[in-house]
Amino acid sequence: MGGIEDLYQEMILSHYRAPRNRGTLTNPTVSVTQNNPMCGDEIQVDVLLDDDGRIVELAHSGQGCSISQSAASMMSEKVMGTTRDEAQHLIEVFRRMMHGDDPPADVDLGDSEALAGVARFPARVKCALLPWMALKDALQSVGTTKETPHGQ
Amino acid sequence: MGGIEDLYQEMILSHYRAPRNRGTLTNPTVSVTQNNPMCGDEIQVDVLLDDDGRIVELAHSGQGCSISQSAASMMSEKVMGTTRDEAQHLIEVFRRMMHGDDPPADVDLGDSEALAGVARFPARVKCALLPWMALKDALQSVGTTKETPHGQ
Amino acid sequence: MTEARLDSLAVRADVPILARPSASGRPLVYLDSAATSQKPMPVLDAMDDYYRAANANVHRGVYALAAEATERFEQGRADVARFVGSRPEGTVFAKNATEAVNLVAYAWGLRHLTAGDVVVVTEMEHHSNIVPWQIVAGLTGARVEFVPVVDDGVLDLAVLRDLLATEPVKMVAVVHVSNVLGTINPVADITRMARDAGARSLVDASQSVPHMPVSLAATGADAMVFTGHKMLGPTGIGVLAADPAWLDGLEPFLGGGEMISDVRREGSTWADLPHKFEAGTPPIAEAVGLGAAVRYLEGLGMDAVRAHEVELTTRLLAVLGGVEDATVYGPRDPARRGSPVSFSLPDLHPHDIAQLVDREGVCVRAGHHCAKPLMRALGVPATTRASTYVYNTADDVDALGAALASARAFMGRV
Amino acid sequence: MTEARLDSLAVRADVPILARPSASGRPLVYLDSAATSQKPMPVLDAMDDYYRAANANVHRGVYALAAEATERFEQGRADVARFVGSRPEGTVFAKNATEAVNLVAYAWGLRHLTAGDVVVVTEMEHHSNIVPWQIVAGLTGARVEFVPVVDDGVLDLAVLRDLLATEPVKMVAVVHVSNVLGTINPVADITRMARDAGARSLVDASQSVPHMPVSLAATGADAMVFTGHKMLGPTGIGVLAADPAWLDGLEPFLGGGEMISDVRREGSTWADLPHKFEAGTPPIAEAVGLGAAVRYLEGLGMDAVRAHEVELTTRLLAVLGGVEDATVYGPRDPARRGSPVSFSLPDLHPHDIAQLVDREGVCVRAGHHCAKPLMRALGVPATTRASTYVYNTADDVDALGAALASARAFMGRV
Ligand SMILES: Cc1ncc(COP(=O)(O)O)c(C=O)c1O
Ligand SMILES: Cc1ncc(COP(=O)(O)O)c(C=O)c1O
Repeated sequence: MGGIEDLYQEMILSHYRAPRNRGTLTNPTVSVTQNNPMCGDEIQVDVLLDDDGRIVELAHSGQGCSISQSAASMMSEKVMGTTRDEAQHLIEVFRRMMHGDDPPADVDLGDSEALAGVARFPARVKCALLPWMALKDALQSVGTTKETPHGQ
Repeated sequence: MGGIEDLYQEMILSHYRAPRNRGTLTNPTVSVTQNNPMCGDEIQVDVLLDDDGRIVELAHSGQGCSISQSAASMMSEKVMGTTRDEAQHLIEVFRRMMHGDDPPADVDLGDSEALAGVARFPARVKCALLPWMALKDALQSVGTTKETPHGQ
Repeated sequence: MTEARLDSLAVRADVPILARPSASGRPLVYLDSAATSQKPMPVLDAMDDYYRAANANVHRGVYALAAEATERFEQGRADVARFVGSRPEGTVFAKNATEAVNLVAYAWGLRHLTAGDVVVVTEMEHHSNIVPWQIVAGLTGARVEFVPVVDDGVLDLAVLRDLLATEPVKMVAVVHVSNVLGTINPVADITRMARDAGARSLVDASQSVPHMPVSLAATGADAMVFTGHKMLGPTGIGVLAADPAWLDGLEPFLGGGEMISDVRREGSTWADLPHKFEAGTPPIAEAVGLGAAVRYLEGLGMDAVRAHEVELTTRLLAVLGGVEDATVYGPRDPARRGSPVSFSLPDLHPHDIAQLVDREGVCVRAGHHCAKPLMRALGVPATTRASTYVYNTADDVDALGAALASARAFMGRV
Repeated sequence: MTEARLDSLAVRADVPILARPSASGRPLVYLDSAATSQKPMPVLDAMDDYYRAANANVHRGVYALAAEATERFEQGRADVARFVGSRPEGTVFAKNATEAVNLVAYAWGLRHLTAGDVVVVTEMEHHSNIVPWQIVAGLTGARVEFVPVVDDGVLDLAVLRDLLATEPVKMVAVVHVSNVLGTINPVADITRMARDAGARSLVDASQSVPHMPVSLAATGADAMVFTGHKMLGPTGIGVLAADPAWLDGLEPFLGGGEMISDVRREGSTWADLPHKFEAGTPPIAEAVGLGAAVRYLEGLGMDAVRAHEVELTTRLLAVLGGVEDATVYGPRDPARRGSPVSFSLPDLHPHDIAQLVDREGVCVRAGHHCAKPLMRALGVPATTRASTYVYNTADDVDALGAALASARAFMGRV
């Protein structure tokens, strides 16, 4: 087990106290609500994609603990401006990090890397994943209706 | 636990080797089959009652172990000639003996008292009770259609 | 024996896990007995001795070892039956309380509920006393109605009265002590109302049987369920205690070995109670362990167990009352509540509270406590819950207070 | 590691009960492992250590102790899944094999069988793989048909073929190794025939998984069940190993805590596999114990376990072959059979045999072995059954031979 400081790093607490991109969008391309069956927490992630399938706006709302709230805040900063493919790749890297794998050298998860220590607290992994899984759902649901332009 | 000799007394083995009243009746007042769900043994008890509700003939058939077979043989001798009430009393005394109670001083179970040791072998109690429970069923089934004459 | 007080330090000495440090190195302050209890040595020893000296399959073996195994197993049943005043043949072993509710829902409900019938549960039920009814309602066309929670966490019995008067209610299933609010429900009144309206009743006594004197007769219920692991016993065993006359008329639930009288290709007939409802090899060592748990509780005296709980709950409510801005759910009066005490802090999420107090060795539960309809009624996604038992002391309760203060300090507030 | 032989004396040293004298004072000769197995120290220690060091309720606790409990519990699942080549999410803990069959019968059968549909079982099934199907057939209007046993105790597959060709068969449920005859059935062929006819299949591996290498894939079944207590593990736990894709599409069986995603008054949604089928507090310590049992068996090597069994069974058949007038049921060839060996003597009833050999410390089972349809097919009310396991030696088998001789002498025949 890691010490508590691995979990509650200053970076995490600062996002928790002052979350970025918190709220809802008026005209999201897609809006997804995800719940954590273990604790009952719910998060809503609204995403606005441009015609190229690039995330131009993202907002998160709902209730949650410091881990899920800060994860949402950090995620929102990191994925803003990425394409669907890029975002999906980041989601996968983050998911792996939650199972204990270091991110590959060429991928930068930004502030989210502060959450690496969560992997040692299995009960909290679902908290950290909550916003990312909501984003994954959101991107998948648009993906089924519209192909992302690739390499153009 | 009692020693095996408490269980397999010579009296029991002699009834097992040469069972009394084994067979079936051609015109029984009632015939009942009882099975032991634990082992699959089945016994059939045929009873012929006279107009006074007295057991004038009783025969037992079926397959079973030394305990159930000898119990049937001993029972058949003992209850022959008794009234329904007397037989029902004997059934109850025998049942109690199988739960470890000594028969009251004024009741004589005859050879069946050799089965007292079975009480210390819980798995075999059902074997010893099998013919007695069949008789109980038999007497109850006639009792529902015909009152036993009492004290006359 | 009069006014026997519970000596919780003596109990602690019997519970090996409490002598171990927590993960953080601090002494373990276990305040999550509503989720599961810790186990005293006599319980562990009884199970171990069963496996080392008497293990065999029960009920069908002729040899002495099998007779010994059967005797120990059935002694466990006799102990449990004595403890809650049920008859041994009306005391059925299931794998947990949840299966016991499902047993009633399937064995009775599937064949006795028809389209339009109503099963009444309450808003404060554990999922185990909601979902089985929803499933069986789905299969039969019956409906599940909820009695709401009002005021400081009590049931609105006027709604129950209305439902019974106006709807074809066939079953009222109600928790004795809420695992979230701690509320002790007036189950005798409720089961009487049900009976008067021609409905059956089931009492979920999972949080009461471990903590206070409870008898099947006093609840007035047709069926009562509880679970071994919350009452000093092992996992893997729960109990349905019910009126044998009622059970006797029901078709079985699970089919298999032990529960039959005869099996033929064309169909089967059933064993006598309680075996009719115990298909397959039962939880043998677990019944032996649960019997030892019950005898241990009887040794403490259930009045003393309850008095100790009221004492600790009084202190717990006082400690939480001293935490700035804390919301405590459920009745204020310790005499009207069982062991679970749920609370919220406006600035700290339950997950964070549980995580941060764990630093100090304090174990409390955070989440919906398998009571999501209640969470919605309370308007929160989750709460933090502390619950005490026979091995807890006033120091444990105080440790929670101190840990909450330092959790706040850690998260940036003084 | 090649050609590792099983050292049964080393195993005996791990099993404390075998060091105790029997009730008669003689050494215990335990030949009833088909009913339940004895337990080695590593299994008892794993459970004891769980209760003394890591006990908490699983899956929902934030504190470190709960994380440790969850990890040990899920390690048990991972161990079991590895042992039979199932996926962890397709490895569901039930209370015994019987519940696992009922799970499939209720969760699948109740919603997928309709009037006139046929479930095929065999005449050599344990009641646990008959009665659940009869119950669900009774609720749905389906029929249960039996494949007969012929020759020296093998299935008449021509009848199965006929049934599959002419009847609307939706399920074929078959035992892998008969608990009476010992017969090893060609389950891969049978499940293929079922699949080709569009039917589902369930293999009851209660007597095979403990004794020989078995994988879910090799059986070809949609579902396979087995039980902890017959494989060195504790009572109170059984396993359903199944194709997750199939399970995923089924409605749940038992409702309650742990198995939900969300519970609303209007209805509920289900958790992911395997939790969807594990309602309520699972058998936590039991899963820890079963994991240890599986690791113990892996340490012995399942090929070695099987080779040892073939060796002892060969000897057992020889010993019984030497008993005058003895009838031995099931295949003659030890390579075609598992551990259970049933026999009859014309002059001694099985109850008397079991009772009399118990005098010499020998434990064998007498009765219908929860297989009454098979008893009827064999034309006997009961048989005597001896079954060996990893802790048995050739001496144990010989002791049975000697005890049978003295039983006969006692009952008055030389
Ligand atoms: C072949 C077979 N199937 C099923 C079972 C049932 O196992 P359990 O009683 O543990 O459910 C047994 C053992 O009794 C068995 O031998
Ligand atoms: C009130 C109540 N009912 C039912 C249960 C279910 O008990 P189990 O999980 O042992 O089936 C619990 C505990 O989780 C409970 O608190």
